[in-house]
Amino acid sequence: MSGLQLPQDKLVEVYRNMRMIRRFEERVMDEMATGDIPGNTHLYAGQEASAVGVCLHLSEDDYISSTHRGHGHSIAKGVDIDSMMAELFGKASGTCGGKGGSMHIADLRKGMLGANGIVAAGAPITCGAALSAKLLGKNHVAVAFAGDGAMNEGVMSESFNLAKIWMLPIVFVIEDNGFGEATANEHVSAGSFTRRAESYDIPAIEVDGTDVFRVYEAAGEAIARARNGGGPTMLHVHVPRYYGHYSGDPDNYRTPEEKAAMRRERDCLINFRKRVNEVSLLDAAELDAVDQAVEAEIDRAVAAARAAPFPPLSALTTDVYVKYL
Amino acid sequence: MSGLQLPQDKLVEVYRNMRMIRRFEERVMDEMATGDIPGNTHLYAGQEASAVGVCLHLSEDDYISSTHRGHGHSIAKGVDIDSMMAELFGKASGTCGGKGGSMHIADLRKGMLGANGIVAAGAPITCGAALSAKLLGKNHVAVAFAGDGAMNEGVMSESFNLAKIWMLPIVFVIEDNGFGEATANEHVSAGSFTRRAESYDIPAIEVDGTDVFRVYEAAGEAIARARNGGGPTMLHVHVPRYYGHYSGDPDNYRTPEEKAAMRRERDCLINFRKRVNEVSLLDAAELDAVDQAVEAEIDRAVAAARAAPFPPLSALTTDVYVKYL
Amino acid sequence: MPKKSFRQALNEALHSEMARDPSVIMMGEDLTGGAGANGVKDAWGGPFGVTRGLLDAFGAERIRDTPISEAAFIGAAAGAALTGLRPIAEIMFVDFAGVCLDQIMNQAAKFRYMFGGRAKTPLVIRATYGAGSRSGSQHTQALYPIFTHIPGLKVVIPSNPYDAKGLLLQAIRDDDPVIFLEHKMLYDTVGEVPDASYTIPFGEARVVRDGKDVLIVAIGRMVGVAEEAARQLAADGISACVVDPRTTSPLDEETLLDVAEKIGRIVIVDEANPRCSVATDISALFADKCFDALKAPIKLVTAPHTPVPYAPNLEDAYVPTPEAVAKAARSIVKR
Amino acid sequence: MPKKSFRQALNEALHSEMARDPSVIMMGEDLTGGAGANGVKDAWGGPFGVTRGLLDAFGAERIRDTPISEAAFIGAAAGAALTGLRPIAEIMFVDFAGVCLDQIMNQAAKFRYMFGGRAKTPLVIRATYGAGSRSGSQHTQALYPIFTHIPGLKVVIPSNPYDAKGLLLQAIRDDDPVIFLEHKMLYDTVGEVPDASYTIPFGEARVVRDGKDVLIVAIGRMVGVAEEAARQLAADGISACVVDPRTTSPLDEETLLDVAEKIGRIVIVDEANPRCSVATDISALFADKCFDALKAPIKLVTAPHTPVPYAPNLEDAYVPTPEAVAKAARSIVKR
Ligand SMILES: Cc1ncc(C[n+]2csc(CCOP(=O)(O)OP(=O)(O)O)c2C)c(N)n1
Ligand SMILES: Cc1ncc(C[n+]2csc(CCOP(=O)(O)OP(=O)(O)O)c2C)c(N)n1
Ligand SMILES: [Mg+2]
Ligand SMILES: [Mg+2]
Repeated sequence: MSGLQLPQDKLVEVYRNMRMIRRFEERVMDEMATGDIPGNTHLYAGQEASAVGVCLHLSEDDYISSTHRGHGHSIAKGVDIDSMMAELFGKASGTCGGKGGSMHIADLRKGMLGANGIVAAGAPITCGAALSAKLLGKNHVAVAFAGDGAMNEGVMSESFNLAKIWMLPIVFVIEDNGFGEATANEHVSAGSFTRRAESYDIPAIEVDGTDVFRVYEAAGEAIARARNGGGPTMLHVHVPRYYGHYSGDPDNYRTPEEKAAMRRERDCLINFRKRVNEVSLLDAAELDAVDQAVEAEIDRAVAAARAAPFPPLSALTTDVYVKYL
Repeated sequence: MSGLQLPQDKLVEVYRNMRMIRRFEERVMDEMATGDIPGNTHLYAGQEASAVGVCLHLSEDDYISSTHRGHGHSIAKGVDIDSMMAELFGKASGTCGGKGGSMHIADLRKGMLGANGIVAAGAPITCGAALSAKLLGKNHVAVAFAGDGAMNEGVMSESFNLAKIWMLPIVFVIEDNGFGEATANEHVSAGSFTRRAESYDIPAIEVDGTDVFRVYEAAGEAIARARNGGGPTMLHVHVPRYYGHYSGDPDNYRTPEEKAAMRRERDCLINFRKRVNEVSLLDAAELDAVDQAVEAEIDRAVAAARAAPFPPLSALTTDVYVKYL
Repeated sequence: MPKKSFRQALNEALHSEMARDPSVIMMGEDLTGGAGANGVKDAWGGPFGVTRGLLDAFGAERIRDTPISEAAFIGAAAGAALTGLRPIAEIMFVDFAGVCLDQIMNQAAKFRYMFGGRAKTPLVIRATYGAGSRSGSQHTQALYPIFTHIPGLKVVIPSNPYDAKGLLLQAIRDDDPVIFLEHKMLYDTVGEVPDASYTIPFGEARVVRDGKDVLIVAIGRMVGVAEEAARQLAADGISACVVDPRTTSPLDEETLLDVAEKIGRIVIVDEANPRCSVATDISALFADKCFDALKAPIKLVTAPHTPVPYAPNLEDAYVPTPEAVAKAARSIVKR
Repeated sequence: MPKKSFRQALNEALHSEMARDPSVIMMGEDLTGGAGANGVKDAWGGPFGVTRGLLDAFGAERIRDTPISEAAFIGAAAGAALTGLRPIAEIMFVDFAGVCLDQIMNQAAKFRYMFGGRAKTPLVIRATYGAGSRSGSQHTQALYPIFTHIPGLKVVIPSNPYDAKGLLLQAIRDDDPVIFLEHKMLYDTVGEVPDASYTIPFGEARVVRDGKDVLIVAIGRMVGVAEEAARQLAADGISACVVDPRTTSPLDEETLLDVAEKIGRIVIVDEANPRCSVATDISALFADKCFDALKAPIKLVTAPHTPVPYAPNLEDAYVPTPEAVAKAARSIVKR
């Protein structure tokens, strides 16, 4: 079904989630500047339509896995932003009690199997979740998000093959932002990603990731196939990466002009507003109200995260095992 | 050029090498029964036309890498059978001084980079040899032999990608004998091997590996491309595996009928004799003479291997490093 | 009590646990042998015959023959463990961990910690290890020091059929990732093994043999070597105590220290390479925690710092022998 | 002598050696930064700025930005080393060795032995290691015990800019595979580094500081921690000797034993996890080879048996501190 035929409340949810991810990331970038968020983070800004368009089809019992650039997927899958923000600050109230950090946010109650610091490592793990869904006879599906750079890790190809021969209920969503860190995808990737998947007889769909409705439609087809026992699908989603590879990246290997053009012409939020406005589904006022609500939620999350305590030192040695000795 | 247009001496060499491999393997199987060859070996019998048809295009300065099933590739690349046989017996006169064994026969002077006990591990190593050839400005090429099962190891896909983006002078020869150990290839491999290579924009050719002339022609095209800077090619060569996966394999997962049919209908030596006879290039007498010569060489190799001493115990701790302390 | 082989003991554990718990599944290469072929099914019963009969009993959905893609299926096993199954994955030879270590070390082992304790990963990875089979350098390593080093993993190394069954049952029921290592040269060894199911808790060493003059700590296949050394020592009046830790992570420090305190003379036998090994790990434990009780240098009898050679005479020289252990023991008892 | 950062010292070594020897090439991810993009070239000069300027000086044929395919390019580097080149491959974070360990452990490390001495593999693998950067469990490990365990590898862990340059030059000229580990938190440390090229032989420990009451053996970043501990101990009249092995394989047993013999009281400081670690390895060396000279338990100050946590307070508690080292030293000096 076309995304534009979504009920009003769903449309609002789509917009809200995209805005929430955008503002979450922009705010994280600001907070990084204060030095109060430890380390570095990989920001999802610009890629929102991919996570949101895909996850709109999923319930809490469906699974996703993410990457080092995981905030957007987590939010789209329903992970609570208060605990996410607290995790970034390394606080006890964080999604992982402050022990994981940006690259390891996971929330199994929401079917979020974890961001991952190892490129492509989520793919086989997600095959395993899909296997659980299949064998435990639930009608659930699993979605593995990965980047263009991840397509060159061997385990990605292995996962394609395994998913196909086991006819797993899985969708591989390859978010192609044109870069692996500072290296352009064309410089390191031969051939075509869709043909790579197709060579395993996995149907592949190329999608404009700046249009959430296109993503929603392609993902709908893929996820329906998975739910109906049709096995894996691969989506090759083209998205812009607004910031550098990570929060500290000068991003000087891209020209100011191309970065400006990217934000001008490939913004999923602007596109969304244009589309819903054209067909007058939602008016600007409604959407502005959403923006304000999002702002308030994020302010609250940051304030709470800042106020929260760090984990107790005893946490250093807990959670290594369920039971050791 | 068509293999049938090869000069007489080359034709004889082709036949001799195939027969040498066949008889080497048959003899190894017999010697295993005596218990004097330690461990187990993976025999190449049935697949001879692939190694011989490919290596006929190579000089000693070109590189090949092999697999656990490496005797045939070694012989085709010119590794001396006396030292190979001695290696199998674990003797000091072996190709590796008795320290490597069947799965690690290597002879760098002949451009043989080694059999390999790890499935698919030879592929990236061979990319490296091809890189050496390219950067050291020689006009040499590298050939990576691997099996159908190896196509499901991620490093194979990684190597395809690397070889293509670096335009390496390399040929991947996938010898598809229908099995990975006791498991049928169809059971574990999705899609198509040629399409897998093509998805990296690597030209792929499917070849009947029971016809050495077909292999020779396809390999010629691939190796010429590599020598002329055209980058990698993949050959998907269909071959029969005469014995079980390894010398101790009961091979009862294949029916006696299919094994009999395989030997009857897919024998590269019978095929060769038929072809050269049809076009009366070589007569039976000449070929019989070759058979006898081969027999004598192998007898000598076995006798010498049996007579040779084991390595001195001091060899246990040498050759770990060029220099350690 | 009925006598059974190490292989049979493992096979029994797999059968009984899969019957007891439907969430237990297995995956690995040639787990049955003949998948997709026209001949005999379950033709191999696994590369070493350990999984024989499971296909018949539990079907191909639960006994899964995999492609040669260790990273993918070990990762899949880890993901399945995170989401409600209890997978047993088989790495045919532990040497192949080189192609899938990330999924073991950075994923399965760390999920629970990285996720703040909000996940469990009941995963068993079975693998064969060890020298003696004339297979060359890439099919003969021990590698358990690597797994023992990694927090989040448990490492189990049975030395006899009885322990093999009890430890494997514990491994399958355990809620943490377990590396379960089976020495190829032990599969045919026979011992008393009850038909009924029983578990052996991790972190409980076994005192194999009592003695007062020297303590010999031995791991896996080396336990038998240590016992033989003890017999040789007994012949010249030296009474050796032999202890088998059974699991290197967790390690039963308490039992080891108890015995060491009493005896004060220690030899540690380990088939692994010597550097950063379990042998050095246990030696360091003693040198710190029972230093005052030590009466002599702590001797390590291990493989040399070399790959495993192919030639039979060299491979035999690579593996610690009872003679070498007895010699080391004498050197510290008579001083 | 000119003062330079650890990063700069490494960069100098790479520049001079690539200029000296045309067979030296480099490969890794984002070795330059900006490959194939429209903006600034060599934008990063490597993920940590260590390889800056090499692209300009030596061109893209010798400075090769790779796909995210560690197994392929580490294997390619090994194959290139077998066939006439002297590759320096970079694994951005040593944690990623999990995806390419086979090419390191089963291939590069074993070629020479498996091939009966008829091959050499002059390969350098550079990788960053260590905690302190607030990067979570998968970007902070030490892992050098794993490499030290593997025969055929040399393992180099410089603790200061001077050693970094001399050891890297030695590594590049060495004919065996070398794992060269760079602690992220050391890149900005500054020290005296000659402009000229010089090599530091492997297996030669450095006595960082003389002392008579206690020997502190420390590795990599922990050398600075040991020095600070020594200063604290000096304040209460305890004279600590600090030794830096510099390479863990080969290990300079001779120097370590010499000093240990004289002092008899030992603390070993190691950032790696404690089990089967370099700390236990060195402890076991002392407990065997200089037992009679030991006057006290051998103390190990290491990270706990846990992954590296993200929260700053936890990560700081994870890494051994000067206070912990001094405490361990006092516990064995005053007894
Ligand atoms: C196995 C592994 N290799 C390298 C890295 C370092 N690294 C982190 S993110 C990244 C780039 C990933 O590119 P892509 O998959 O396109 O994801 P993106 O960052 O563009 O979202 C790299 C190389 C890693 N984390 N894991
Ligand atoms: C990484 C790895 N996994 C598994 C094995 C065990 N193994 C040895 S040969 C083999 C089958 C290989 O099949 P294929 O590539 O088709 O080669 P073939 O034996 O048919 O020549 C397997 C699984 C191995 N040696 N290495
Ligand atoms: Mg990308
Ligand atoms: Mg095959």
